[in-house]
Amino acid sequence: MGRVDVTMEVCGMAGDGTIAAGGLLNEAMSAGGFSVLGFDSYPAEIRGFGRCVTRSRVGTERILALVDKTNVLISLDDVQSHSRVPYLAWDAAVFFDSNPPVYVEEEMSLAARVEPGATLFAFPMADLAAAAAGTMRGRNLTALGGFAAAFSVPRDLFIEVIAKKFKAKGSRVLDANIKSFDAGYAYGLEHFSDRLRDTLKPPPGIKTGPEKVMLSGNLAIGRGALDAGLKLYFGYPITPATPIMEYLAARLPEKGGRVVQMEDEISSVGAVLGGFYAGARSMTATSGPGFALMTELITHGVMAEIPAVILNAQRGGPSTGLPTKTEQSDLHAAVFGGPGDSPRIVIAPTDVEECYRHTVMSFQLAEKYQTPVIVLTDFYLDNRVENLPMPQATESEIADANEYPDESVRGAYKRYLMTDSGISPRSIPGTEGFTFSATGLEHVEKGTPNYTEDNHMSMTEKRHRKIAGALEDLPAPVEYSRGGPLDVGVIGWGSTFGAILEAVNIANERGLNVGALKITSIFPFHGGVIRAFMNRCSEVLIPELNYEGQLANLIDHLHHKDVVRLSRATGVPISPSLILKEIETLALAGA
Amino acid sequence: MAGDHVVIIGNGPAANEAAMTLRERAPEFRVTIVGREHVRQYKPHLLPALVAGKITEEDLFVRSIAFYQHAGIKLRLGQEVVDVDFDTRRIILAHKEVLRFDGLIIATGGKPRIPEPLLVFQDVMMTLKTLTDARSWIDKLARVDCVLIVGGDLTSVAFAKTLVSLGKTVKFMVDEHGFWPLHLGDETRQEVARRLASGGMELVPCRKLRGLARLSADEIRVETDCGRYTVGAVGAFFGLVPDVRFLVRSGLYIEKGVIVDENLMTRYDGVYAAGDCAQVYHPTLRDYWVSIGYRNAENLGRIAALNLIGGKVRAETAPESIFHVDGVDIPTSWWAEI
Amino acid sequence: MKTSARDLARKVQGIGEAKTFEVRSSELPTWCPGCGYFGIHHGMNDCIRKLGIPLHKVVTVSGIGCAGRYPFFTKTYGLHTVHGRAVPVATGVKLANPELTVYAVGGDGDGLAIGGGHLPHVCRRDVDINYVLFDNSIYGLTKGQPSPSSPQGMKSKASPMGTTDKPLNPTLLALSYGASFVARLFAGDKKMISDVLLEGTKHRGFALFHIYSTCVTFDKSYKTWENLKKWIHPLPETHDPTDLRQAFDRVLEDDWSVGVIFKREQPE
Amino acid sequence: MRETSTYLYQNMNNEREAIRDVVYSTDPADFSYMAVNVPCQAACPAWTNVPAYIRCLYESRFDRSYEINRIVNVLPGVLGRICSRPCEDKCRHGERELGQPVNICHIKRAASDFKERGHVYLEQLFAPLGKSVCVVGAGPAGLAAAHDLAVVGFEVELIEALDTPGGMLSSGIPEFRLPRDVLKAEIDGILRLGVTLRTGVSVGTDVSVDELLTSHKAVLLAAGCYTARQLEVPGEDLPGVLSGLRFVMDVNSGRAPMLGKRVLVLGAGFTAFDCARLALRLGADDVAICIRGTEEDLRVTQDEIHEAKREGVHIRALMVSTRIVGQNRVEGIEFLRTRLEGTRSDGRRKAVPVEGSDFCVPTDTVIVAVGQGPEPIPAPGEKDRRNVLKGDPVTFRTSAPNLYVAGDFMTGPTTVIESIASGRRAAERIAEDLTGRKFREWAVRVQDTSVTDREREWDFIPRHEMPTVLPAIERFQPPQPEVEGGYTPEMAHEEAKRCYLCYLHYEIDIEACIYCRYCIDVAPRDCIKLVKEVVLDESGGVKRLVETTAWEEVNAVVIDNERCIRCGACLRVCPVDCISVSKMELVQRTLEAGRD
Repeated sequence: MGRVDVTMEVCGMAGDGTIAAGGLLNEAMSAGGFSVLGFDSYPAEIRGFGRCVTRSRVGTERILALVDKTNVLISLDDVQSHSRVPYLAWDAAVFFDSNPPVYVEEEMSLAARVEPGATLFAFPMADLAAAAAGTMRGRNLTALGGFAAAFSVPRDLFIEVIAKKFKAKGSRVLDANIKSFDAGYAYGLEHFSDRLRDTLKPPPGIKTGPEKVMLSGNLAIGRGALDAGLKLYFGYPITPATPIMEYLAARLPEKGGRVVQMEDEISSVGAVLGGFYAGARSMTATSGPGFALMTELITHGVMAEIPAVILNAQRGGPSTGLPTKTEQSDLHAAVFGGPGDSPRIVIAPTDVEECYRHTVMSFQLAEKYQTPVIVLTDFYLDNRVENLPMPQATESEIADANEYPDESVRGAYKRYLMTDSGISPRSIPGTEGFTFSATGLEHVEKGTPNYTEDNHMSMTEKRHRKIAGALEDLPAPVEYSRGGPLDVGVIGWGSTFGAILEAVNIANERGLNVGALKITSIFPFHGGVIRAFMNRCSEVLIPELNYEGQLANLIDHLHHKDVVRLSRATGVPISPSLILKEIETLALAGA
Repeated sequence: MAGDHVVIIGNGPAANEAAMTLRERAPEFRVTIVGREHVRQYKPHLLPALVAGKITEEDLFVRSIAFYQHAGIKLRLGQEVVDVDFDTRRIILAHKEVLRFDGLIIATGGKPRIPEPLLVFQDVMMTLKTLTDARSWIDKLARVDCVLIVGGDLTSVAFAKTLVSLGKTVKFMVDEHGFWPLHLGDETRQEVARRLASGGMELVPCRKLRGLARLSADEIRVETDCGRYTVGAVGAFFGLVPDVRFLVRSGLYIEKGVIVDENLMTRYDGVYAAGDCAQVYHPTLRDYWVSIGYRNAENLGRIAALNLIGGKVRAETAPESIFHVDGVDIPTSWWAEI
Repeated sequence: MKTSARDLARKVQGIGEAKTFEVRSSELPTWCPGCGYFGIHHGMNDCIRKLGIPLHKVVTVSGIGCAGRYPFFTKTYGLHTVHGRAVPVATGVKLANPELTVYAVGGDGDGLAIGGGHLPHVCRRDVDINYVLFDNSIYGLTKGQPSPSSPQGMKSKASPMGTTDKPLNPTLLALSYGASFVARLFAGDKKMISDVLLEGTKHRGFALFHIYSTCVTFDKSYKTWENLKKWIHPLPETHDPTDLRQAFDRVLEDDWSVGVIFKREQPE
Repeated sequence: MRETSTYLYQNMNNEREAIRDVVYSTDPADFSYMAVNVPCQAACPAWTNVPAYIRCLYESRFDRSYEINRIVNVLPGVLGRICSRPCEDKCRHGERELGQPVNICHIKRAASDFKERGHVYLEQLFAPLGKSVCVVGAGPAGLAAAHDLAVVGFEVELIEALDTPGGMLSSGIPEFRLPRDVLKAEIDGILRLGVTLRTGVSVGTDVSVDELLTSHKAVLLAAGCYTARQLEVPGEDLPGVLSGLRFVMDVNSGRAPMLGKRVLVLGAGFTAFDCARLALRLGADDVAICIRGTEEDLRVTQDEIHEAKREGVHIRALMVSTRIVGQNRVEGIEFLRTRLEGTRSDGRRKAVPVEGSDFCVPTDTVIVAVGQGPEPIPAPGEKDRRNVLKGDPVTFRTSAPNLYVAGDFMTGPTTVIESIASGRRAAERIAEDLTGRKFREWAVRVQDTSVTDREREWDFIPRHEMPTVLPAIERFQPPQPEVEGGYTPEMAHEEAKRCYLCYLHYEIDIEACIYCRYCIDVAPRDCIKLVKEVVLDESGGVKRLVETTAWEEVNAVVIDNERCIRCGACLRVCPVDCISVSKMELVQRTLEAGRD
């Protein structure tokens, strides 16, 4: 029994416990030894309104991206699940409540919409929960119980996960939840024996057991900051970045750090600059609207050459936009935002592992190049969960990278000393003989204000030279192809790259000659490497989740002809099948 | 028939034949089949062969799912009708859905009959009517060697032979309700008994089943009016009774099955019943009878569909299908309560 | 049976005929079932109806957060602006057309955290807008972080060891900023909201309505319905809202009294 | 008219507790509310306060539960066994998606079984009136009337033609369904009020109605129905053809006739089933009940059909007898097949013979149980064409002064509970006619409470089936035990939990409601509605709630009492406590202070 590759979905209305159920499902599958990729999409509203969908793809091999087809749909609210039916695989399994509060007409019935190939598992979830635990609140767990029985998933996989999640809530809640789950499981064992499914049976030899850990993008970022010796976190609640603050609030104090919920984003990034200026690794995380408020202080960091780490979890924009939907539309703002020639470092991870790596790396980059470092993630990355071995950071990756002034200049210290690399040794307040004033005004080497033409020109060159020099420490683009000339070269960044790689792999399996190039250093970027790759491709395709094609705008001049843009502003991740279709049309047109 | 939505309750031969006929003759109608089982139509009389391992489950099925989709027939599997309101012409499904219909064909077929006195032993006995039953037999036969067959109806003889071919010891008890619904004269009963014995089965002489007690998962103690046995499994084969419990008190005339006139129409116009669940008055028998058998069901399904779209076809009631037990002809197609 | 079937039918018909809910839009409020904001929603609608001015002469400016959704649920003009900026934006609207009756609406996060800087200036300017501050002491839309009016020690996912900052008291702030009309109300008492809001709207100059409410989904310990109903009590009859010093004394020693706290005398 | 007063109430630990501001209402709107919202009580001919007695049993107050029954039904132990249970067909818990009805009757029996050994009957006796009334017939109707007349102060003389009182209860119903000791105890509960019982006296022969009219202020004829209706088919007088009621009475009095191996019973009521089940007990081998319609047309409870089949009785449908054949004794019955065709005026389905469908069924014995009719008693007053006294259904008067009729004697065969109700109402009219005073009055008692009394998970407790003697064969060995074993106290307690307590009334105060829909969010079904308008019926009760999905049209959030299963979830979550619960019971109020 070879590959396991199953996509499961829980769909309900906000407040039905959809996200919680999806989370438990992912944890249980991970504990069962599968590779897991999960992603929740939910409405801005909190309860009693709007559709929540948690999608999880589970398999024996590493999961790169979510696919269109759904093999299992667990509906906690049939009206909300209507829109999910078109995505069902022909032989999908559909779980829904057989005793909803009201009778439903044919047009509004889920069972009427499902194609005959699918198998229905209708059972009284709310009644079973109410009978077992006195309230129907636990019906989402009853639904999981029914699913576990139908797919012969060992009961204690779920019980352990439920215990872990609800332990903190006290035994009454934990006990009610286990009873609710068991009510569904028992019902399933008794009533679903005539239509059991074996698509989730782990093939022999698969390593079961939890040496893998479930991490979301946000948790990986928080963990990276912790491992990198973060001292101060200043933040303000904003979807989807808030979970980072909440993760650190529980763990930073134990390591001698502090988390402060500031009054807004301006005060947050101000405090980060103050923190780094005074020698403490500081960080803030926000999303589009908050990032816009931070722009002025970011350019102040560029001018005053003060390190800072700012994570921007992009969401549907502009303005308040789509707070709970995903988008990659802040690239322009991150690279070019703010007044004046203000170069800064912008990096963008493409999966949960890189969320950790880039967060760790951002502190050294900020210290070494004395500049704000912006890490660009997005909702589909922050809320995505993957199971992977817990990432670690080596000593050298977290060592202090600041260049301190030499003893020889004590008493005659020039903060903004002109150097070839553009990096001027920086002293930390409290060190005798090295006092200086940082300033947002243009300044001479000593730091005192000066607006003469030559000085502004040479200081601007210094600042640009410094950032350009960072290229050697920034992660180079990574190519995935058989090498040599390619029919189509697909370039991508951020959360969309998983889908690109899945599409390229399938295209190659279908006999096309296609390659993918992953770009993680957005600014400064490795122009030479990208140009070389482009020249080997007869067509270059850049899929990204923004309307203007913001990465394309940055690098299309490197290609001798126009790049093909697949620019989507839908709020939902680009699916591998859409990219594949584009690749095939380009490849065939080219041939 | 006003409106265009025809709903067919049931997914057997009668139901599907009716659906195909409607598709050919009345393309403008919307046809929906609502079947309780989770699988598409299959031939129940091949189940013994499945249990014997001679065929696979795929061989049972009659049509592919895609066939229905191309034919534009909405097939709804795994959904059970729990009530029908004939005044407002609405069907209530088990998962609390209301389905409106303009035309209705009831073709739910028969379900295994357990005589009332034996109902208390129901969960100890196994029947063989659906694919699920067959799967549980296959599972059970992997663990037991000796099977008691009680009753004796159409399938029991074929099934008993299958068991013998699988090397199982088979005890056959022609219960007081034996060969129901037929009333066997004594000499025909002897003749049949003799034939069964020669087929490798041990004929148990008793007539009344007193008690069934489950000793363990695969061991049952049987008490009859003439002795006590221990067997691995007990098969109940008392014939089929129309599967129309959900229609009782719905306004339809129901005795054993749904009572229809010679055009298979019930008391409500636009509402027909066909196959093993329908009961029609038989002038020569002077009683209401239920036709048994796959081809009869198909035939009646077609007739019901034709009449629904305005036809006036009489369901002829010549009892031509005969049931052969090793050369003994037993007219099966009429119904005589003993 | 407190109300007989006849009374029930009569009351329901009365509500329909009196167009009690004429101000309400056709959008079903997206607040969680049981949210205190429904009470405020009713009180405000009732007040606007009693004002008797055409709905197109009323503008509701709102910030970001659960309270920010308010404009979608009334038939007046609405402006759902960015986080914390409802008051300055409302100032622009009012100065552009003084005939408009302008309400600024926002939560405790929107008004006291990111928007905290604007309160002193709208008080100083005494802009004739009515600022309704929905105070449930939590960030609801981002799922349960403490807000500037959360009590010290409040535990949440963002403050597992309990908040360390001292809470702000918007009523006291408004008094100290010299607001010319300050009232404190309770979301569960829609009648008092309607009456006091009406009085405040008629008051020429800036009016602050600090309304205690509850978040049924994320606040299970502090401002729950049970607690609010226990703690909140009307201002004593003896309270003279025109006496600023008495207003200060009242607010300094008693957090939970509701009614018109202070109202500067105005020439008729 | 609504009037507030205090009500003395026996609380949990049996002390007297006074509860103020209890409202008694005789407003038609409240009566129409009760008819719709407590369907079990409305369906019971005697208007038994079902939720109240089930709640008392839940609290293990068996005596109180028994007494609540006894207020309106003087034979609770008897009815707990043989009632036709019209209440259970209407039980809200039996609605399609809610599961099975509550076993109301079995709980009534449990109350009777588990009341204290020396249980003292509670009676609110009135001062003696110094007038005497004669009741003819000690069946259910006569017994009920005699009890009520005695309670309000009349001297009552009860005359019974047979040698033991009970009418059909003692002569017509077999012991395996109704043990005689239970019947005797409850009849004694009536006689102890000073009712003088004279048995073996047949009115019309041993004493005349006119004599009784002179010696008593009024005479009530409640002699029931003992003349068996004939099949009116040729051969009915052949030996081996027995009359159903006569057969059962003979068996009950120890003079069981000999039966053949094969028995055919004609009839669709309880008597037919009693005959069939008795035939099996007397050794018959093959017993079948033949009916014109189908099983749906049988006028017995589902339990009765199930038990009869379990004992081996066959039911053969759609056949009507035309002739009984046989040389010198019955050898078979000729039948015609029937076809169902519409419904008769009385709502029963019509079965018409099919031409040329005659067939013969051989048999050894035929028992005809196609119903009984009242035996004409020579008495003054207008008679109907069957020479039976005509009685006014409301006043129970005949055309002769001071002569009244009640029960099956007046209406023809009905159920036992209907007879008891008829006897009670007759006694009430007689008392009013003779004294010009009303002693009791039906009213709706409304009492505010804050208690929801129920847990949501109780709604999923499966229905407890009555334990019966199994296997069925053991029922035939003498001494034929009572088939139904009765609930254990624990089973009764669990079954009582299943009752929704529909006398609880939930409502939302519109003025305080903030339309936050929290109640709708937790509601288990569509019982709380967004309403545009409330339509009233003529009595002033709620007829229909006009719902709306357009938010701006919503005028009020209203609890639809008809859909409400009284689970209390809304009350527990309402943020502004605007949901109130009150107990609304249909009770009989005594209008004058009675003696304890």
